[in-house]
Amino acid sequence: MLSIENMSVNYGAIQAVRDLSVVVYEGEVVTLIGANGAGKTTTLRAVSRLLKPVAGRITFMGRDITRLPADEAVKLGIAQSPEGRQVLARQSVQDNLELGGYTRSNAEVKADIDRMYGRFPRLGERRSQMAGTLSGGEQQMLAIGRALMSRPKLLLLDEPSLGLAPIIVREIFDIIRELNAQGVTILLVEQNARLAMQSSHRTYVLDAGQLTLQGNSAELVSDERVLQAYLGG
Amino acid sequence: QKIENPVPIGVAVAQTSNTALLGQEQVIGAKFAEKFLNARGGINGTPFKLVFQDAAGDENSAINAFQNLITKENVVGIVGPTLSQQAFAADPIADRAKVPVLGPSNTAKGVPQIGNYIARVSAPVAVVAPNAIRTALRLDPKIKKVAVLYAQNDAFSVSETGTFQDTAKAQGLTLSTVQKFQTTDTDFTTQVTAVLNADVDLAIVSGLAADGGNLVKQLRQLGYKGLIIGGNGLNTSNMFPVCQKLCDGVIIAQAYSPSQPSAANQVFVKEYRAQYKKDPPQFAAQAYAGVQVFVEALRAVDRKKKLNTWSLDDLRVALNKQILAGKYNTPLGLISFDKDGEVVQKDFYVAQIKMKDAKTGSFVFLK
Amino acid sequence: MNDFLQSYGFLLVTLIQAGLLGLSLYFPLMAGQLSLASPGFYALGGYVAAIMLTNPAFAGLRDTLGNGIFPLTWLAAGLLCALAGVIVGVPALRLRGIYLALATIAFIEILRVVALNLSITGGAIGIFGIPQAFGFQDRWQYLLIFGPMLALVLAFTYMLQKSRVGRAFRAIREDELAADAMGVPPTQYKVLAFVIGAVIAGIVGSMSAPFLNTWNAKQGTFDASIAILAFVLIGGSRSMWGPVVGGALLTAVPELLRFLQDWRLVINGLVLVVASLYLPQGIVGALGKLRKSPPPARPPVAPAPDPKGGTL
Amino acid sequence: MELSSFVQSLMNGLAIGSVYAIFALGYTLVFSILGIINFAHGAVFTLGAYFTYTLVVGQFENNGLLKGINLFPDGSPFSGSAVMFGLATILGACAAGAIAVLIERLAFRPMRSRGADPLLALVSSLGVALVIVNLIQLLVGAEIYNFPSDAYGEVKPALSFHIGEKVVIIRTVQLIIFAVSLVMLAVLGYVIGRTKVGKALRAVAESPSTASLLGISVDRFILITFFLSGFLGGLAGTLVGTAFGVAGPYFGVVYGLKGLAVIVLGGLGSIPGAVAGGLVIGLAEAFVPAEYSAYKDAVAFALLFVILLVRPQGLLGRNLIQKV
Amino acid sequence: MTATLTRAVPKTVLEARNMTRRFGGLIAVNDVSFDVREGEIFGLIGPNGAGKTTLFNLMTGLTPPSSGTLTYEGRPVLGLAPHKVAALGMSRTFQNIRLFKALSALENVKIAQHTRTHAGLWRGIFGANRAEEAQVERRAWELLDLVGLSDRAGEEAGNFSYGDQRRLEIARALATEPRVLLLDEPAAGMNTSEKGGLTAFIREVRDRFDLTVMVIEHHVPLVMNLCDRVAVLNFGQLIAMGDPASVQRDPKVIEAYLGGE
Ligand SMILES: Nc1ncnc2c1ncn2[C@@H]1O[C@H](COP(=O)(O)OP(=O)(O)OP(=O)(O)O)[C@@H](O)[C@H]1O
Ligand SMILES: Nc1ncnc2c1ncn2[C@@H]1O[C@H](COP(=O)(O)OP(=O)(O)OP(=O)(O)O)[C@@H](O)[C@H]1O
Ligand SMILES: [Mg+2]
Ligand SMILES: [Mg+2]
Repeated sequence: MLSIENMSVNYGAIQAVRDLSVVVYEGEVVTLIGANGAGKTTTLRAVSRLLKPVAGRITFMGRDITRLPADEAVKLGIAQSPEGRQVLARQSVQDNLELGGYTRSNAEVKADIDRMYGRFPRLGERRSQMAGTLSGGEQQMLAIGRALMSRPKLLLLDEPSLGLAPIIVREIFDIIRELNAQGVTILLVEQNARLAMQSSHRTYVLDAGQLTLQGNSAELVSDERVLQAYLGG
Repeated sequence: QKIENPVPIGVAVAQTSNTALLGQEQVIGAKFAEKFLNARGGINGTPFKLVFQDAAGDENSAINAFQNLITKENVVGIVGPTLSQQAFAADPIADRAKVPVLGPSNTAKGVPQIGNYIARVSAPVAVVAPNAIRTALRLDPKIKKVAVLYAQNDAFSVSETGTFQDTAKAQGLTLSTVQKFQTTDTDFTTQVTAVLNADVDLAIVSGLAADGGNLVKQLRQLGYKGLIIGGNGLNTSNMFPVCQKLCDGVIIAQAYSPSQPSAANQVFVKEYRAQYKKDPPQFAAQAYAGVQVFVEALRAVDRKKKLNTWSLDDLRVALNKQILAGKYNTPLGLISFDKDGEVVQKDFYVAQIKMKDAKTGSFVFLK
Repeated sequence: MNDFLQSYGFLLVTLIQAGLLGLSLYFPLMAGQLSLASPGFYALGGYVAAIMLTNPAFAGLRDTLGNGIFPLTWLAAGLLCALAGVIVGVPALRLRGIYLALATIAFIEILRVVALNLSITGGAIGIFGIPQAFGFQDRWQYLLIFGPMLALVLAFTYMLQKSRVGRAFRAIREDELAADAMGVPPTQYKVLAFVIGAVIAGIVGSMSAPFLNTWNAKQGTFDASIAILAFVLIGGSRSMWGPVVGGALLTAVPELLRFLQDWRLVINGLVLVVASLYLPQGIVGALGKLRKSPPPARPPVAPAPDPKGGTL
Repeated sequence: MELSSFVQSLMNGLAIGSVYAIFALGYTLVFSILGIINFAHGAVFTLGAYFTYTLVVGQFENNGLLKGINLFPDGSPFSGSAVMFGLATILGACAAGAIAVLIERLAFRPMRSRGADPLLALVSSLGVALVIVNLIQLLVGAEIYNFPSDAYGEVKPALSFHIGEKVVIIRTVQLIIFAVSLVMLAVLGYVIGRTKVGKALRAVAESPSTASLLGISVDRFILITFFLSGFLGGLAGTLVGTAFGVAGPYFGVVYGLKGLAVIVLGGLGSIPGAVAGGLVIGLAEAFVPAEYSAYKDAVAFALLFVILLVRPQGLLGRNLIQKV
Repeated sequence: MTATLTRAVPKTVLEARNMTRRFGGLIAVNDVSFDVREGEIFGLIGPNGAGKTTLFNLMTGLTPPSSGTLTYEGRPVLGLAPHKVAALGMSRTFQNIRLFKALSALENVKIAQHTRTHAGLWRGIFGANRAEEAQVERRAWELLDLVGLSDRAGEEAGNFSYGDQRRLEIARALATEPRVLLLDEPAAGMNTSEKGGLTAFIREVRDRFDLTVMVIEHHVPLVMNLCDRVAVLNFGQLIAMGDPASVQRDPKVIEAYLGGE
């Protein structure tokens, strides 16, 4: 469904991702792990078209999207829950969610929002509060909820569990499994590598902008190198 | 340093900025003089050329323009700048360099006193304004109550209104209301209402073309029936498009009138009309006069000793002396200068506006 | 040389003057405050000098002091602007961004209208016939006071930026709240930066009044505010050289373009547009990019790195 | 204060205030989407008036490169009837809108893509203003141009009535200005306050990158906003121009500055704020007693200063409590 | 745990009494009282939106309280401006990282030494502050060493990856020379191995600088490992407090926060 071929991304003179190739098949959950600064976020931002790669090619459902503007990518069915949440601080929770469904019709969106409040009752209680005044975790829920609002075919999640209470983390991973069961393809970046690998089909390991390992999640979980570096021995 | 041929005379007036409304008329007048006087033999056979430097509306630009004219363009003298405030800043530089300056439109007190090399062809307000009130009283002896309105951010209007108010009081009139406005104002309903409610027979307006014109228009539109006197700032056909038909009947105090009967003026007016299809405005006439004074003084100097034998520095000094000594028959009428460089102008004029249609009108000489 | 000074002396002084005004706006900006008040203080300083140098009330003082009156006008302008800076700054600096900018513009406009209406300021005509500083014969001689003033202000700025106070300014510019939480009192430093800018602008004004020979209400206007802001931004707002370079350049451009005659100001406008498009970090910022600054060096007596360090 | 002068001041204040409002709306729209002040807005205001003038009269006077030109030798088709004049006004405003779009393309967009200091937009738009103003002067001179007195057809120039002894007079243009402003405000208020478009606009304003992540086409929104802003500016220019004449290339400068005061007073980026700000300043100016009219210009700014001290976010601006 | 046990009866550094903060109708922090003892590592957990960050904001002066008191070594803290609190000796990191993004890492750490240095305007201008500056510089490098960022000292803080920014925040907080350090989710964005390292690091810092530490954290194993005592907030109220093991078993905590199995 998504294929990244030999992609490099730079920030000015700094090369954050080098010659990276990643494939995500339809219906898959794929995890990207790596140390701080490995280039995971950079990769996701390139796929959602917020960053321009300097080399390589990104194709989505057979279509070359390397030069597509970000808003077009959303219309093709790519949604991202970004690092740092990026909620629209000066808009209410409700408005943030409605904007998440910007590409869809109003009626559908209304129904989905109610469902979202069912999932995250916390957001329902806060629906008219400005998103900028939410607690960190509440914002994280909102960011994820907002990404879901566009009913994406490919969902990009950047550290979705960040700042969430254990009970909510569990909820998030339930959602991931559920969505996947409904056929949504997911590319997941997660520091909680064990949990992520348990809920994904395949895993790529990044280090300093380059691919070091890849394989079935189930196998990599017990890989010596992964255990050592990411799972705390 | 030798004198260039054609002889360069500097013109530093506002070609840009919001002072350009005045400056562009001065440019026209000066260019007119250049063409006209050169066609009549220039300086005893030697042509002269005008060198323009934009003095914009601020002091720095005026100084830079002067500086350029004096040191780079080697002009024999300068006509400029447009505003009195600029004159206070720039004239001392010319004075120090011993370059004669003729102010074409600097009317504030103290300008000719800046130095020996500074003179002006623009009469100060105090001598122009009183005539208008006297004429109004002649037209309508029953006038008792007067409203005075002036643009308080315009140096010229502020000093003019002082003269108007003093004259009115001296003539035994009552100042029923004094209203201030800004040259940038467009809506004068407040002032007009005050005038209407004061029930006056005469309204005296000191302002510039746009604001003055609007004020006249709104006075009339809102039902003011009495006489209106416009100060010297309104002595321009630029006002016609603003108040259009409603300009009709406004009495204007003039330092220059197209109807001035001298031959010098009538030729000027005729040629100006031929080219622009309207009467020359005061600013054009004054700039013309400035250039003319330079040219005539140069002729006199040349007669004493051929221009191409002078050094520039000496010529400037001699020219200045000659300017102050001479008498000039300009479109403004006969003018000369006192020892400070203040203009001594024989005639001042009062005119009444007559509108032919919405766009064209004329200043009809009242004497 | 003398010819050159005769022709370009005035312009040179105005370039320095522009640079100094740029610096006066740069100070509040250093602490993250978009203040456009500089022309107001410049005008105020100019009026102080113009009044002290022409008003009959000061005749006695002028006679006693001789040329000493000029430094006194600088001092008086500096002090008065400092005071005005505190009075305006303390309430205004609670505002942020464009709100602050507009509040300072309000200050300028109020000042302008008041100057236009007072008799001591000469109303609409202003004050004229201001005596030349130290009996200078030519305008280029003002290089002798504006030059040292620029050097002084630059030295001051340089030292300040390196110091603890300079760091506090930068912290507030980056994130006022975080600075506060890290122990930097924002209000105090914002007012300090604002007042420093006010004093510089005021002194420049007091030096400029004799230089221009006349002073009036057109000297400190909204247009000037934006022009000065342009000096800083086109020059580069993150280095003290930016305002100086920007001020000098943007003041020189319309003069250099005089040969274009009527097109001069059109092209001047285009220069501003193109410069903002192609020099997003300003001229000095662009130059700085060319010359990569070396990574900061450790102080010479480096303590032995903690063996347990870097294990995180 | 007497009732008659109160009513008179009220009328004047509402009329001038609504011009301020409609002009300031153009500022506020651009601010609300890009977070920048477009200093060229005053110049666009001027342009709008010149465009309409060109359509209605088609002749220029003695100065500038276009002097002596006559577009309509047989008389302009836009002159002489109120309907045709209205059409000219709309066309003029559209042309101003197109110029605003051009300004965005040439002077703002390249800057955005280079990640420049947003303050630089002030400088760039100042440059644009300089270019426009001086081009106008170059082309048609600095003189005052005026619409023919029959621009509105046979509509009477003023209505007057008495309260007691005293007259109260309302100029027809004042009424027209007021009415047009109300209509524009209602339309904009609805679109931005009540529709999805408004929400998207606010999202773009807050974070263009986040907005694009939600599928909002940032560029298109910016384009529309600039067109609207130019349209409103140009419309205000024509309205003021018909009422008071087109007073040269610097015509819009005063409005440029007043407009800034208006939007900041009302609260940056707030549509009702621009309206409230315009009316407050218009009324405050109208109620300055005649003997203090010298201080009229200071009144707007003094008011601004004081109100900001009490409400740092402006009258109707929203105060964002920062969460840390 | 080991470190504190060896100390003699630890004195109380912080005393919070009935601290309350309302936002409109919402009570974000509701009548919270607790003591923190010198040298301990005190954990604060609770569901999202329970009021943990708000409590930190109250303690550091960033949010004014609705009511209640807090004393630090007997001196009242609430109502002081943030920089005054920092000067007293309490410093924090931010949940939503708030570094001086456009400044270098080194500058970030130097700035935070503000309250511990004194050179005013004139001493700075005349260069009479050399000794102090040298000291500031030295300490800044030491702190960067401590968090392992000294080889990137000159880089802009905003360009660091998320995890590295968190480290720099800790260094910056330490630069104010606090006696009490408040960490808001220091492990967010770190992977499991790094979280392990963090436990050791916080302890080490505590010992080396003689600190009292309060930590907000959602990563339960880390909290349980690191903290001497843990308090649990839910809907603004303190629902449990005690040693980690007992808190972890508390059914109220399980229901509200940990989630039942
Ligand atoms: N805006 C930027 N400018 C310059 N360099 C950047 C920028 N953003 C990221 N980098 C650098 O690019 C590299 C990759 O960063 P990225 O954010 O992709 O890492 P990551 O794998 O997501 O790390 P983390 O787990 O900490 O979020 C890092 O070295 C980082 O310092
Ligand atoms: N300025 C504010 N206005 C309104 N509500 C606020 C404001 N600040 C915080 N809140 C609310 O107060 C509650 C407590 O927020 P706080 O940030 O303290 O939670 P938290 O315990 O730190 O949560 P998390 O673990 O998600 O960071 C939240 O529900 C939040 O929405
Ligand atoms: Mg003289
Ligand atoms: Mg929190």
